[in-house]
Amino acid sequence: MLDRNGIAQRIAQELQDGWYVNLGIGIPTLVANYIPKGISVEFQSENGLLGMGPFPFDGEEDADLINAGKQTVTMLPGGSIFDSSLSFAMIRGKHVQLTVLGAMEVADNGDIANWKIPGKMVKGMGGAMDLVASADNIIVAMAHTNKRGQSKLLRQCTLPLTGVKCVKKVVTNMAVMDITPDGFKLLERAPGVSVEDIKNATEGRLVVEGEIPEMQL
Amino acid sequence: MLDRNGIAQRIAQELQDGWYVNLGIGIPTLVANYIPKGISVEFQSENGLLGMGPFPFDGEEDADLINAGKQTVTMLPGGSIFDSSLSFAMIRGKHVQLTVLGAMEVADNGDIANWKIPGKMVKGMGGAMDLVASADNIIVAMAHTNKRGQSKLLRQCTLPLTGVKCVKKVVTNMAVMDITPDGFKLLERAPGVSVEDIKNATEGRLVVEGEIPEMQL
Amino acid sequence: MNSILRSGNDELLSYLWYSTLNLNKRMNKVVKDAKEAIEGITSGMTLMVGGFGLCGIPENCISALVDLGANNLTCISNNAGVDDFGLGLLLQQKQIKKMISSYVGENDEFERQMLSGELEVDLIPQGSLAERCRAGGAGIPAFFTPAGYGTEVAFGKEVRYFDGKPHILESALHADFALVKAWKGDRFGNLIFKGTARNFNPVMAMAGKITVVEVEHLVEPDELDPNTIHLPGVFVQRIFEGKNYEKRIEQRTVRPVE
Amino acid sequence: MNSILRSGNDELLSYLWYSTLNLNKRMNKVVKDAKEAIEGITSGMTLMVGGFGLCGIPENCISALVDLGANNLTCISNNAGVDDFGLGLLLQQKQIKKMISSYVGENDEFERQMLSGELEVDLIPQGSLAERCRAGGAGIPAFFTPAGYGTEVAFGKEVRYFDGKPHILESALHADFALVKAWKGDRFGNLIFKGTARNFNPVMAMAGKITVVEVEHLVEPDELDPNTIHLPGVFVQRIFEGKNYEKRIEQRTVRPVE
Repeated sequence: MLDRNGIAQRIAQELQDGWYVNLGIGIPTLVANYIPKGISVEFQSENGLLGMGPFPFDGEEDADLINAGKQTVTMLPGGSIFDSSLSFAMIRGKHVQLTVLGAMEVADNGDIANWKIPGKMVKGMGGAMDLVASADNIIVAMAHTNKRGQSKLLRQCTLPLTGVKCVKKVVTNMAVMDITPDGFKLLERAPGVSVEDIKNATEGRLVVEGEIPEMQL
Repeated sequence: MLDRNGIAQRIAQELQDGWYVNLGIGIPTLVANYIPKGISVEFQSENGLLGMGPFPFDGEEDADLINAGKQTVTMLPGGSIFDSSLSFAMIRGKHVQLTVLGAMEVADNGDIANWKIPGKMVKGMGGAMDLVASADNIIVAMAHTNKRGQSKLLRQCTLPLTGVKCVKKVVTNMAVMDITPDGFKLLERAPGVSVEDIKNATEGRLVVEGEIPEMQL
Repeated sequence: MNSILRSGNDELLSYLWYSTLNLNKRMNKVVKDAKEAIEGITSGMTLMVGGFGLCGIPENCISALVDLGANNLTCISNNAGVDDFGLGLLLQQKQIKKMISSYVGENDEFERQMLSGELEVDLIPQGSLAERCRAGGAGIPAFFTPAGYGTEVAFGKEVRYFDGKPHILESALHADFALVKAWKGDRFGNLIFKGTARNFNPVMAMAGKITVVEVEHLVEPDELDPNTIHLPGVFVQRIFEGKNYEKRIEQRTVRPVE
Repeated sequence: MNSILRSGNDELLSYLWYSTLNLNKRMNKVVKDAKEAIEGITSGMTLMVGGFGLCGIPENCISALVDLGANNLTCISNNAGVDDFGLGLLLQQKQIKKMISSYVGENDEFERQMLSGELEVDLIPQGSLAERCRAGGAGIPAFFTPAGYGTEVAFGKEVRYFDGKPHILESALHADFALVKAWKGDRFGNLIFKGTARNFNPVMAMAGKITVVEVEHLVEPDELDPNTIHLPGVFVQRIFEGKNYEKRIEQRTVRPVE
């Protein structure tokens, strides 16, 4: 089983040189720590910046420079600042090549639910609905099961949707899967996890073809 | 009868302090010469500038600073530069209070034709269709009749339209008229022009109520 | 082509107004303070309020609005502030009837009012919110976007396919007043924003019937290069230099010194 | 609120990539010259070409396109140049099959080809042209505008009333290549335009599948203030420093010295 950093590390292998990438809050943010050598990507933050740099040193925070998680950040040379409409123009217009975000549930047709639990306080979808409806390449980073041990990879989402048929790949603590017309296609197992374990933890349709290799981290 | 400058001078009386104004090519451009004392307006050029200044002195022309008529211009302090989409955002969004433009024909319901003569080379509408469809306040500056002596103020336009029911006021070499539900409402006569002259030169419905004063220039 | 127009061409007369022009009398949108700037806001109005989180919010205008006491307000703002800052100050006074936002976490009083039904909340995807503001300012009454298709955001909205992909029709947003924060501005209303404090401020400035801007630095027009202006003054009705900016940071995050 | 996140919080690990990052290896979109920049343009393609009149046109790219000789091109450009400059050069070589523009005067060869039926022309209101380009780049497939309602521009287009006023539905424009001219740019593709040479260039840069930019000054990334960039590099695929700019003036207009 992978931990949060392991999931991030595996997702980082999907990065391609020259991509613009939007990382959601939580595990996705950690992806930035594992960019493969020789690959260079730029981070977009949907509140309005490209070329996001590391967190500032203590005392160097600028209240006028935050990321979409409202954290103080810095900028790298080559970065740029823009307003919210241009920010989502680049997202909606598919100029950002990859979005990585967390989810509560993913269905085997690519539906995703990650913003609302009926009966609980709803904080809002922020930019998630725009991101999932737009990017060609959506990777979900999440645990395979919830705290009660129930599968988060479903035949159909039970929670209100964030987007339909949009997720392309799911990386969990147990497996890497592509979304295909036949369901979750198992590509890799996490170290120490068997295909049987994954089958048991997956409620949605799971396609297992041939030998499933273990992830190389 | 007014000459071109007279028409411009009369239109200038319509200006209100603080207005942003878009002036078309020809007579409308001359309006800038007759801004009443104590009134300040800013000129918008739809290729992307506000705060347009006078033509440059010989030798000071800048190829990167032109107006919508492609003429070299200068900028005044307080001016700004923007792209074409923002330029028409301000036009379409009614942030420019007045558009003055020429016309081939105006109908008594406010229709205007000023871009195309069938059988002749068509140069295009440029920004005219956006301007007339958007601004709350459209004043047409033109001669009352064409070169063959035919009225340009019609019951219905015969040429392809630029916009429908959009003109608010027409100032010609003979008269000032508002567009009303009943047709052209005569407001003022040019010096030396009788109501009868205007009636004879107007093909569209003309509303004449009470005494019609002569323009004060 | 490339001909030089000389005297005799009557268009040349144009712009001679310039020689009689008193540059200091052109356009003055400056008001004294926040109180004067928000004059005319009354209960029941719809306001747009710029900012993302607490970054780039019109602090002075919000304070003046607390003092003014207008209530039953509909606020269009990406977020709702925190309990004791930003729009949270208006929530404390129960001045807000409805919030139109994309994300409203981090605010206990908000949560209480929302769960008790005192406060209406309309949640909109962030990109659609930004584009709907811009559309309002740009005279575009409606547009199609893929965001929200197949979700509860699409309820009751027209769906249309373009290139085989479903989109929903979203409409423009307008406001009686837009309250906006910029870094620098001049008396023409020309604005320059700083860093990510730009966010929703320019598009909301476009969409207000009356757009009020508070700036950190009110400068002379000739101090701003026309080429570098983020938002032309044509969209702005009132401007003033704000005071005592707190610029609170919501998530102060730092890295260790190596 | 306002808490300082310290070590131990694993998100803090994030951005540590930075310490191993070779800044000089990030994003390099620079190509040698116009010839390399337009590689991949083939006959029958749709191109967007920036500029208003002769102001802000991509002179180097147009020359390279004449040399390349690709024909049957559809060109989306506000104007069509003059006989011996700008897009007129492509018209002379009969490389253009169709022009999509708002105004095409001032060009005899254009007129001849149009009247003889060799050249197709699609005339679009200027504001709709700009907004359709932006929409193409912004993932907005269609929008409503009042411009052109009741005119031949509206033929075959959906009409809908908003607030009692008729609007027509206009669709996004896209191009295989967008050819754009900027003043300054860096290897990330960040662009700054100068004066009214900005015009259609930013919106067309947004809408190209491959966006090629020629700049007068190719500068190092740290020379551009992120706050002053007119168009972020994310929209740009190739950039180069152009040569021998003629910057011809179409209507040189001056005023007499008092």
